[in-house]
Amino acid sequence: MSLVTVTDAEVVYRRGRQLVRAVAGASLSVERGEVVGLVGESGCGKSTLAKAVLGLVPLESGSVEFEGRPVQPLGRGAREQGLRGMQMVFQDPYSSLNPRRRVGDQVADGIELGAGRRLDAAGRRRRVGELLERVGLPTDFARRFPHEFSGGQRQRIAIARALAAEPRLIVADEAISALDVSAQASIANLLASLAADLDVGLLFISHDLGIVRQLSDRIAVMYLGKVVETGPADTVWGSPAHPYARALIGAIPSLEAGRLPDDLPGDVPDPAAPPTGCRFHPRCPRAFAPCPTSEPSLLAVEPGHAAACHLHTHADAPASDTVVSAPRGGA
Amino acid sequence: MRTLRRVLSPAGADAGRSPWSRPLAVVGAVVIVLWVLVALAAPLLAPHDPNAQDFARLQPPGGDTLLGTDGLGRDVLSRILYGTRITLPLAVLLVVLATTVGTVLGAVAGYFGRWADTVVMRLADLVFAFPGIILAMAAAAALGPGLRNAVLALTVVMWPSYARVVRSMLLGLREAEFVSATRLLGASARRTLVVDLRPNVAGPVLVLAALEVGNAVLLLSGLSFLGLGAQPPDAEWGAMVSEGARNFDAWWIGVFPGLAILTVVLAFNFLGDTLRDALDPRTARALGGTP
Amino acid sequence: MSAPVADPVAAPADRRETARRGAGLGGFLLRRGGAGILLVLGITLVAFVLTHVVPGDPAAAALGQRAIEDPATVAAFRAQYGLDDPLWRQYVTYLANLVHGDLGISQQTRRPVLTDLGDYLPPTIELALVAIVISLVLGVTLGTLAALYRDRWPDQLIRVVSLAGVSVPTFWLALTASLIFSVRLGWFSSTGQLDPGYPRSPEVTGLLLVDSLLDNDPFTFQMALHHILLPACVLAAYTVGLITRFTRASVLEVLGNDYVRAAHAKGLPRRTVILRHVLRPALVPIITVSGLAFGSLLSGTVLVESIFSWPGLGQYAYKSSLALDLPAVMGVSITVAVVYVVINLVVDVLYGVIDPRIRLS
Amino acid sequence: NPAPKTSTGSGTAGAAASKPLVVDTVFVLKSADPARNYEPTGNIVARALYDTLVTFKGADLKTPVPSVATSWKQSADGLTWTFALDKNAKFSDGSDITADDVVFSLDRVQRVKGNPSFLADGLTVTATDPDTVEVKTASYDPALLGKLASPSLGVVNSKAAKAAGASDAEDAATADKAEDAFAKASMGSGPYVLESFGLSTEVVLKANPSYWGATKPTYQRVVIRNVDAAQQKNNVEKGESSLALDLSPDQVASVGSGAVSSSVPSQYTFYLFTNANPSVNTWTANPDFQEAVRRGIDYSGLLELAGKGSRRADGMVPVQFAGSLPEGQGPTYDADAAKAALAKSGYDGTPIEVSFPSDLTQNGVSFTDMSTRIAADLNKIGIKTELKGAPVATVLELARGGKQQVGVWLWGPDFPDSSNYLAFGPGGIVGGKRVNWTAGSDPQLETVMKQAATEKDESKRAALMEEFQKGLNAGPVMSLIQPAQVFLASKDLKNLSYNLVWTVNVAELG
Amino acid sequence: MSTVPVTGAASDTGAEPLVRAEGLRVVLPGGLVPVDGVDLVVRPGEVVGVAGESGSGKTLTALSLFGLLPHGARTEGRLEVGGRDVLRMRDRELRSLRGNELAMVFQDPMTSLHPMLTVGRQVTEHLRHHRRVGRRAARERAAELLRQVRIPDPDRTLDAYPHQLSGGMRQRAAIAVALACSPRLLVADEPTTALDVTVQAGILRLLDRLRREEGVGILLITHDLGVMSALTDRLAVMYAGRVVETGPTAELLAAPRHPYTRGLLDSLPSTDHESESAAGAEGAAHAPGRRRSLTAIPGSAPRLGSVPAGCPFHPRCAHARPSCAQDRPALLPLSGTRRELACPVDPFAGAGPATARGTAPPDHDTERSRS
Ligand SMILES: Nc1ncnc2c1ncn2[C@@H]1O[C@H](COP(=O)(O)OP(=O)(O)OP(=O)(O)O)[C@@H](O)[C@H]1O
Ligand SMILES: Nc1ncnc2c1ncn2[C@@H]1O[C@H](COP(=O)(O)OP(=O)(O)OP(=O)(O)O)[C@@H](O)[C@H]1O
Ligand SMILES: [Mg+2]
Ligand SMILES: [Mg+2]
Ligand code: NI
Repeated sequence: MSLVTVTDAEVVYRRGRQLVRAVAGASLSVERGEVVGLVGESGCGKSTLAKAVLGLVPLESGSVEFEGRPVQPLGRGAREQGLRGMQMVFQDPYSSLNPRRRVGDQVADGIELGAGRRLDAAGRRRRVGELLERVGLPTDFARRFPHEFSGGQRQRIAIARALAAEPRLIVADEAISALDVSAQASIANLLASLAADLDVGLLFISHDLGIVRQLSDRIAVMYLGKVVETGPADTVWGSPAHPYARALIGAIPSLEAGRLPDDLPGDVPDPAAPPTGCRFHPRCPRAFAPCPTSEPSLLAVEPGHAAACHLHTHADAPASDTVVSAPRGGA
Repeated sequence: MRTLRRVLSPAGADAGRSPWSRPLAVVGAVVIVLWVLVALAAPLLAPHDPNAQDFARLQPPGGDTLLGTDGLGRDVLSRILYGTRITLPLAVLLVVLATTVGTVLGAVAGYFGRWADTVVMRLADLVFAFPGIILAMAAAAALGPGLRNAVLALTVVMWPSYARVVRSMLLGLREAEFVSATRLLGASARRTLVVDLRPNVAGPVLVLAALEVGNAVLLLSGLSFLGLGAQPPDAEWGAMVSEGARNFDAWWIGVFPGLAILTVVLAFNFLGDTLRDALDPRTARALGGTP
Repeated sequence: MSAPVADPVAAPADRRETARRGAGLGGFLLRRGGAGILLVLGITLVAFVLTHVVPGDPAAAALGQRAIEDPATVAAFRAQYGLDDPLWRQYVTYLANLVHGDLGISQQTRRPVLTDLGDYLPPTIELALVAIVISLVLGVTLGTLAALYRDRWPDQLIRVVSLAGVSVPTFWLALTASLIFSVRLGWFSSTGQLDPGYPRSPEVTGLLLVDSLLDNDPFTFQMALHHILLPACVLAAYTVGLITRFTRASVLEVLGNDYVRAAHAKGLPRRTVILRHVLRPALVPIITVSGLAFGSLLSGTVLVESIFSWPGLGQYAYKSSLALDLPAVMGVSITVAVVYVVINLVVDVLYGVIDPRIRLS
Repeated sequence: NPAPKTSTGSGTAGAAASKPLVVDTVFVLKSADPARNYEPTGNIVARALYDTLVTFKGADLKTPVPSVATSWKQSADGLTWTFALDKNAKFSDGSDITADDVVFSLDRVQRVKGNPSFLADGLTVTATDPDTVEVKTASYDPALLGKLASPSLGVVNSKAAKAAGASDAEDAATADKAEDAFAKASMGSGPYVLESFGLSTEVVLKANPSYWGATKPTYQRVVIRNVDAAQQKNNVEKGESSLALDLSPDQVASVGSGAVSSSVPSQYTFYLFTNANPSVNTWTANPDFQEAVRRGIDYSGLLELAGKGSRRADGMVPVQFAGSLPEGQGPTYDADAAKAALAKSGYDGTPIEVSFPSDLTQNGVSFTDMSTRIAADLNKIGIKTELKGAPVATVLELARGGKQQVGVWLWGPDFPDSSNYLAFGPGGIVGGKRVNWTAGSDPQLETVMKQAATEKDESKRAALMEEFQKGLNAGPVMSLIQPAQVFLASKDLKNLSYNLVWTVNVAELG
Repeated sequence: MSTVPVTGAASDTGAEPLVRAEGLRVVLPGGLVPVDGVDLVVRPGEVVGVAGESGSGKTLTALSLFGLLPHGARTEGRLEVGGRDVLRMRDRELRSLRGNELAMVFQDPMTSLHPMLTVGRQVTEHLRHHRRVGRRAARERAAELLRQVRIPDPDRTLDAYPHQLSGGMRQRAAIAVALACSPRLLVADEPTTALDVTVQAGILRLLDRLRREEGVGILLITHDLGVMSALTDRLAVMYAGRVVETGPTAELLAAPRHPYTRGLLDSLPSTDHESESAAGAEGAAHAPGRRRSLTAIPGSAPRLGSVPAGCPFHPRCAHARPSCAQDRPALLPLSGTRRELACPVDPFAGAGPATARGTAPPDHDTERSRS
């Protein structure tokens, strides 16, 4: 049994009279100790999917199960204890900590509420200290306020708070994208090592495929509310099965001097009015007959590697040797 | 003072300069302190009994009565000094009441949203759209006239502004990631509101309330001016201005108490405006700089 | 009484939200109309209950000392105003009449409340309009100057002036201004709208300044201006301060935006940048406060009108509420509510005019 | 360059001769319809627009003089009056005044149930011929002529009025629709006709070009305008207005050179009562306590407040009327006597509520000041007070319910006759209802009242009224002062006199 | 301050520099110095990059070229644009320079375009001001510009408001605004940071074409070294308001000499497909522990106002010596190269490329910049 399983989840926002299907039937799973990277362009529904996993937004259809129990949307009351094993690290280290409460108190919330441990003041202080050290901060930071810290330090504190709840799953939504390059590396490392050491599942969301690939065991690529490809990190990176994943990888500027990244024309369409058929077809360089009309489903290309693309299911797909070869071939 | 500074500083720490480095704030604070001292020491400072009708009527300023006497032969200066004991505490009381009611309702509206929000905000609209004078009048008539009832009436008039501020603050805070974070940790909505959000709202609301004392003085003295507030023989400033407005020849009866109101309100506004600058992240951000 | 001003900074976002939610102008107006009707209903209910729980008797105020002791006269009076019906029935009757545009008869003036309002509202609106124009012109100019000279002496000076504006008790200012400018210096008249016995221009809008211009009568216009200036300035003191402060904050905030920097980077003249790129977005919160300020001006007239013998709604409201003149009180309340709704509507429309993002398609 | 409107002969640039008479007053005005008007400002207007059967000249209220009626006589039983109408009398539209017009006018006043209706209550008016009117009263009414002089009973052009929707039928209270019409054009025979009527701004009158009376008014135009009391002085001093009616004696303590002030006692009596019902308050119902109050008020201090021209009201009846108590006969201030009386009453220091109408100022004397001073006086002799001011509508309701412990009020005469003041006796509309001085509680005084109401001989009646007031002065009703009516007029205004009923007759001014 | 030949002096093009900054300092009202001695040269057709972490002073450096520093801030040193001294210019002169010879593209197209004015207006207003062209001509030029930056349907876009465009289109529009008066120098402050990578690629291609086809000189500011290597000819790396290392991009990235530059490169995830493909080919999915970790620079960048004395990087530097804490290192040319370095220790002198980095590619950038 997976730690968390998302099956055909659908999340709909209301924007005036328009319905925005921000997540339009996405499936995903995360195992204990596994790092799953979720990538995709801005607005494709990554955050929404993350929120759906945690029950921060209600599902329109589909299901999310955590350790076998269905995730209830977070309502007025307190979250049931079993679900407190899911924690989140947010994008903005400035707004994810309460500016008016001491760092230690906020971490202590995690101990008391999240893990449900009733400790005396000294015990709590000790535990907070441990947690801060675990994320690489001195113990005496507990008495300070968030504004005294840099972005990276804040993110560590947020991680400490999440850890305090003794989670089995951590969802990190763009947890490093607001940070400096060098801080990014250290926070990413911290998250990945925690996942390994504590046997925690990590859903790592980022638009930076480079980092995701480096950290994750598996990658899921999202486009316009759907997961279009999932597979082992290096497989997806090395031989992307979906033209979108390919384009995404190709667009990353490399450190090889003078090489301009590949251009993918067009923008992500408005999720309120998605294209028919395959959602990617208007931008797809390899679109063919069935793409505008029929929506491909996520099917295994090889064991553990699945893609939602007609190219793999239709015999009459235009042949291309580049599908499984190096993505930069066309540059 | 320490707490005030703390309240003001954290979030936008690097933005605002300390309000105490601004001369206006200092002037305001000094004037307020002076008036508070006057209120405390009125019996010592006042040269005469404020209600004794001992003097010749309508004496112009000078002589034994520094600021002249009113239509009943009372010493205007003494009445102004004693007036602090009516105006200041009641203004504070009014602000406290309005803030409490407004904050609670605003918090409920902002945090719970939906029908609670609708109900509270419609009520606020109602008050905004309702002529305050009629409300005050009705309260004065229903509860019996008097400043205490005027305070109650004005509470009804004033709470919506706080409710709106608190609501809009909470609308933002509710979506803040740190709230989601504690909710995920298992905090109930009530705990979130009380433990997490209270300190965030309390600071700005306290400051806002502090600045509103000036406004409260204006409202209260306005009601008294209309005859719906202070009861004789109380030496209330607005009521004194109202008496002065009857006879332009005896200008001193109304002009001096009006100046007293002006200085008190101005002092609160001097202080408040500077505090607001230090507080309001929008202004603070604007202070960040451009050509 | 200057009604407390709500947090105008928070408001635009709310409005944007509401405006966006709307689907088209029709739906928007419909929703606004519905909300307005609800508001008016609420107002009538509150006014109704308030004026009834008050332990006075309107007959006592409306009838003379002798007539009040004459049972026949009192009975006729009570019958005429339906005061003997049960409360709920009085309310239902009132609402039924209201639907037909009948606001009842004032017990004080014995005229239809609608007629009274037709007489008293225009002078007040005129006063408030002149005041708001003064406030906007002065406030926006001073506020912009203050923002541009941030922390230098013009800013400090303007700050003191604007704070003085919001701190000065209107009723006292009315008294002092009248004492100085009218009694001592004789520069302004502080009695009524025109010189005694001077005929009003033919009524078109009810606003003397406008009507006299429509009548092509600059002399009357000049006279009306001479009479309105002092009370309008007194009334405007508070709003000038308010608008100055908001303009300053708003302009400062806009100045911090990248697009202003971008405009400077394009080499546009300073004036163009300020007028075109800065003031326009800065106007959004200013419009909100001005809307609210207009409301507070209307209630401020209660304090000012009697000193200047201005025949407006403020005096009418004051007198009718003292006299527990129920139909008049209800009429005033409804009028103020309608003005409130209209102002909000105007403010919303202005948002659309200024900000294409909010513009209704 | 624009020229001011000249058609109306007004504006800022009028020649001195055509300058209108501008009267500044705080409007107490509800209607242009005489049958519905009963307020001071309305009386000024109605006096100028509508002639009555009889009237008064100048300040005098004791001798009625002919107006529409040239002569009248009283029947032996005193119940029937016959008036012979002036044959020359004409309405402003040129038509003759007939007896039918008079009958219509008086019937209408009675039946529209307006504020002045009580003036015509119980009258049966008939036209015996086109120039004779007969008025029957239900009971003997010594005040009839005075009442008939009230501008509310002015003679209305019945044809024009009926055309405008007026009715004198029994159901006139609902059937009469002419009130608006009266605000558009006057339908009377007075020295002036209505030019414009603004309920809260100004009333403009212009001289009736075909006025039938002997003396034509001097001013071609009269503007009566609503001006805040504080501003009136300034307006007269600057020459913007000719006459101010609402100044306080304080304001005219010094006046500029262009203006003259005069003050005389007004028609109003300020009084105080202590509730005679022990269940409302045991102390105020206690005669010794009442005595303490009566002797404890420093009347000279109140007079000082009311200023020059005001007068101690020894009894309730104002000095202008026959039957007013001669000076010095009222109760006097004596702190020691008051303290003794208070001690005798056993007063225990419970605060006594002193109610007053807080929004009322009469002749520049505010009830707030007056009550504050009284409270201070009472405090001096040892009575604790609590001042309770409230708007008239509220506080009057309490008073009429007899719930005020101590009330400070004023009374203005409804018609120029002392019989008005019988209301203050036990069981009267004031004495009974407000003071809870119930009928039967002072039989001796009540006998005097009955006699005074029916006595036909004027001097005997006056004596009875004096006796009545002496009785009052021993009871719970205490007359305080008569404030001063102050006039501030421009120097060139002549023939100014104060009439209790209509304040000033603008047609008399020269 | 450096007295040796300024940055880029070694550039072999003889063209007159568009910008020349020497010892540029920005002093804020509080006395803080966010930009402390920056030397820069940009020539026509050349793309010069300024890299550095957040707060290192990149934006302020760019803004100082325009005289658009924050309220109360002061500029010191020498700063010439088109041979004229900007620091001594009057406001009028400066304004005639801005938008005309010198144009700027900001980081966030959401905020740098005026939300209440149409795109057309924003493209044409300074054109009409500087060039005194008529309304119609300006509009035609604007449409042409939009076409040039590859905006589909230029005519409709001219009448659109920024919020009606997507992020990529908005940035293209912003570039069109910058190009309206055919400036000779374009300053682009993180022009792609706010955009998705797929959109970024398009913008980078657009900038590249501009430089090649129009000969526009570009000062490109970004913290993304990948973007730098794609586009720039020369690169300056800033740390805490100072330039710590400069040189031709390819050379510099291939063999960084300053410990900070090297740390920066090491902390980046590898994007090099081939070097990883062997590992990837093993193909065993779900194998925890297979993850690679990144190498981070210890500590965090100093805050303005608490910049350490001496070499600002020394507290985080593994190679620091005691002298690093005292003496402020000058930016000195490295002999035999076209590079300059502000590190007296120079621990990587002669060392190979940074970890996980392939060998330095052949020096083909000059070839491209001449094409
Ligand atoms: N509260 C909301 N109401 C309406 N629409 C929303 C809401 N939140 C998100 N959306 C829309 O849903 C879509 C997906 O948003 P989401 O935030 O999940 O994207 P994302 O992949 O996280 O993007 P980013 O990389 O920018 O964070 C977007 O089109 C967004 O506009
Ligand atoms: N208006 C200002 N007032 C005070 N300090 C400022 C101002 N603008 C910038 N700074 C400070 O100057 C330093 C350099 O800022 P700058 O914006 O140039 O950095 P940057 O390298 O562009 O960073 P980023 O990558 O975040 O854009 C920072 O520490 C910043 O806090
Ligand atoms: Mg997101
Ligand atoms: Mg920057
Ligand atoms: Ni007010």
